[in-house]
Amino acid sequence: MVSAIAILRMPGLFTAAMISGIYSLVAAVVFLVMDAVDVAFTEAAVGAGVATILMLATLAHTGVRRSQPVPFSWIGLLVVLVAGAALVFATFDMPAFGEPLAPIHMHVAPRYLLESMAEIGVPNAVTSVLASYRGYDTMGEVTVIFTAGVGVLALLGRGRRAPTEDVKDS
Amino acid sequence: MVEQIGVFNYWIVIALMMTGLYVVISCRNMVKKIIGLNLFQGSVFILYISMGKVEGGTAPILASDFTSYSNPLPHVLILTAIVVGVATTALGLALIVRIHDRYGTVEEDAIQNLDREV
Amino acid sequence: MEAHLPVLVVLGPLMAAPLAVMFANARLAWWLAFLVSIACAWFAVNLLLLVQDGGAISYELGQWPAPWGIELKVDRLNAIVLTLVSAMSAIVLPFAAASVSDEVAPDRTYLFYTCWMLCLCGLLGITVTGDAFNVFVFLEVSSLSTYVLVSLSQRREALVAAFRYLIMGTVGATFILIGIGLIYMMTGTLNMADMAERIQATSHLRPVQAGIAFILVGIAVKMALFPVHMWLPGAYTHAPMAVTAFLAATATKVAVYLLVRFTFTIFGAELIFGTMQVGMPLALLGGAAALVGSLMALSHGTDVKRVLAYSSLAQIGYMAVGIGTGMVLAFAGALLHLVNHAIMKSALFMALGAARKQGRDDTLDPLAGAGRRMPITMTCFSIAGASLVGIPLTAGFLSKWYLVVGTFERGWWALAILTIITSLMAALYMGRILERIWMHEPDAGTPTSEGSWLMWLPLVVLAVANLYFGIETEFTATVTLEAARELLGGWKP
Amino acid sequence: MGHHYVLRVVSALLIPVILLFALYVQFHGDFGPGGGFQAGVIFAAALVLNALVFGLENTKRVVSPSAVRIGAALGLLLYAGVGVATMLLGGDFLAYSVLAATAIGGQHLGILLVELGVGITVTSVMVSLFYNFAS
Repeated sequence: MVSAIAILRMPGLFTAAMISGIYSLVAAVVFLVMDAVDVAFTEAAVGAGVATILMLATLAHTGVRRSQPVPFSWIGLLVVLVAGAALVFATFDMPAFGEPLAPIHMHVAPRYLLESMAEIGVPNAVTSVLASYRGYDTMGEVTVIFTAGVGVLALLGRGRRAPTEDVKDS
Repeated sequence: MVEQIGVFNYWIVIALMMTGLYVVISCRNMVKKIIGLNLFQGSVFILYISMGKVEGGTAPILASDFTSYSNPLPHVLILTAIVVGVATTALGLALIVRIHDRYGTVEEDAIQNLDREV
Repeated sequence: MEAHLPVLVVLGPLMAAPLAVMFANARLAWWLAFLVSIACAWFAVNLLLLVQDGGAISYELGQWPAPWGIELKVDRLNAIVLTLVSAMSAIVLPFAAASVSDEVAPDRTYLFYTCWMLCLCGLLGITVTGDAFNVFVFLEVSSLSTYVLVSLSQRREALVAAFRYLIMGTVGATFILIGIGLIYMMTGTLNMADMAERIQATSHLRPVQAGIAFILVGIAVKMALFPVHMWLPGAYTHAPMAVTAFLAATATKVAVYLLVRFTFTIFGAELIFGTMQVGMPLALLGGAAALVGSLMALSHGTDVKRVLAYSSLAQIGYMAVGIGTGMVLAFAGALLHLVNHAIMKSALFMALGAARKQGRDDTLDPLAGAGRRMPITMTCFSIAGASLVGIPLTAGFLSKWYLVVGTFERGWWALAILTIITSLMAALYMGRILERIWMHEPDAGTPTSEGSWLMWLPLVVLAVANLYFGIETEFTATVTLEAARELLGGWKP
Repeated sequence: MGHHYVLRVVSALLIPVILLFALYVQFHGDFGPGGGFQAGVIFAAALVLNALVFGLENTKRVVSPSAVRIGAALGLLLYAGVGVATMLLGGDFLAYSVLAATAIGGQHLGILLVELGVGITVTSVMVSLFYNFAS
């Protein structure tokens, strides 16, 4: 996986887009290994599929194929180092990966696993949490998708190519 | 095998995350910025899913022959976040297409020069 | 009906937006947006009255009890913000009706109002929720629609500004997501109240501390606090005028609200100011923001929209100073400034927009001598400008007074003096603009007449509000002081 | 690509299967992985394939851009509408249990409707994205 990232520094945008798609696919496999079947399914369809297609469409539109190589930036490095250090610092008190007694599994979640059959009657706990316990979040999420649809329609909808004079700075 | 992983797998996730963030901050090409953003967000998703994993558990689809499941809540959160991420990507790319229409380039430096000329 | 008020506030704009898209009619979309804003303002005022008498209201979505389901929670603080956001939307919309025709393509106008409603929905959703992850979801609703709103002005610079905003905004939101994830990892809960309880036992753990840091940084990006403010000047300058007026009054204010909510309700003053010592850096950044914002505003003397945008930066800085002190008085000043800055900055942007619309040529300065041609608009501009400087008898005076006195009390006299100095700088840049409006002879670019009533009526409302809250200080002072005391919960530096 | 005979035949065979699979994913989400989002994306993929092979204009004639726009709005309205219905029936917002005689039945019905709303919006938005990016 780390190798996928190294290639991201390539100048070819087409390659970069494809690799980002591959990265999503790999991520989907990782999700699958970690038992997140729904997430894996979605990541494969959305991350690897939709996002990559949109990127290719953008590249086709703009006709841009190459980019300047990533310039070295002190600010970028500094931000990344500080943020990365904070996260590594955080890992030292983290419960080990897969630890069944981690606090995350002790609170809130047990009810979804133990009671949801009786309360909702749907075997897929992800579905019951998604659509019922946290249905409001999902409504927000549909709103986000809707917003993106409206936004893209507003930006790229019919009439876009109509000559619009570049308004001068006022 | 999983015990030996400990927190090591979080470190990989952090490295990925920071690579993405670095691309977002320092890259001057807009398409690549979006790719970097995807990478950054994608690794945050892995972080979430990692914490939901239970050693020896199975996917949280309840059935009588299993007793241990991975935590479904992070899965739900990340389903939402993936969709939010792709919505952002779509909007960002649409903006790039429009910017290319009006400026003829997607490099930030070139755009700054064009703006200065006006 | 009354029991459902918390969810109705969000639901109104959320359902009106798809209706507007279905009918694809600009006029209908405007009416939907306007009526829904009025309705939300009405709901919010009712909520404010309810929480004034009866304490906080909690609403369980899907009837699932709190840590399992998502909870909406209204207390005094967010009832104020709800009222502010929805009222500002209702006030700015008439102005939008008169001004967007010049700035937004006609076949996009219904989408413009749809995004407006979605933005309103997102902002109200962030404010009303009691669930940390839900904040992220509605944050993205409001952010995505804001990027679209900014980009819809037909200037090409707006597209670039929107793109930069999108990149920074998404990084900020992802930081918040990481932070919430880390805290969730150690507490096992996403509900704010539950998290607040459990965080006390786990606050010594590193993931929690790192999570707090990530959330604070993410929110700082969203509220455009120096040094992560870079998206704001461009977005404000190039967005359609009505959008700038709306965003200046709401978007950054909701981010400040989030900062207050996370800092005091979830993390607790003790943890943030005592253990983690965040107060001082926050206040210092605020001071730096005030200084840089004011200096930049001074250096952009001719481009009034940019001057006002940079001045927003400085005002956000004041709020950060007030929150950073952790003193009741300064904190109340910050809360008060949140409301005051919304009403003054929005009025300034709208007055400028009215002048630009009436002006004959985009390249000429529409303000020179405008005082004689557009007396109503320019009087309102002057009142709001005075309020921005902090002249007594305007709303801006009280909040700055509290801020300065509170910061002195904390012993950070350098910051207090800096606040005064930057206010003098504000007097300088506003004075320069006012001098041009009132003292100059009208020239070729000056508007010939007042704009339509749709443009000046909202202005008059806001100008009167600026004066009213400056003279009748009793009510606002008590409410904010109470809210500040409640949030600080007896913590003293 | 319009003259690739093999492609056309294979696609003509595949598209109904994909659509069927999308429906399966949509309604099987209760038992296995799947649900409105995934189904929406797959459904949209079938339409996109149709557009790639048989031409964008042909697809637009079947599924017009304004239908897509209205679909996106309808899905969201359906979701929120379920919530309004539960409020009218005396529950809290999105409390599906009041929708039917038993709580479980209500939850089933509510989840079904809500996922349908998600599916409609996601399909419509995805197709709309494709239309807008492709033209």
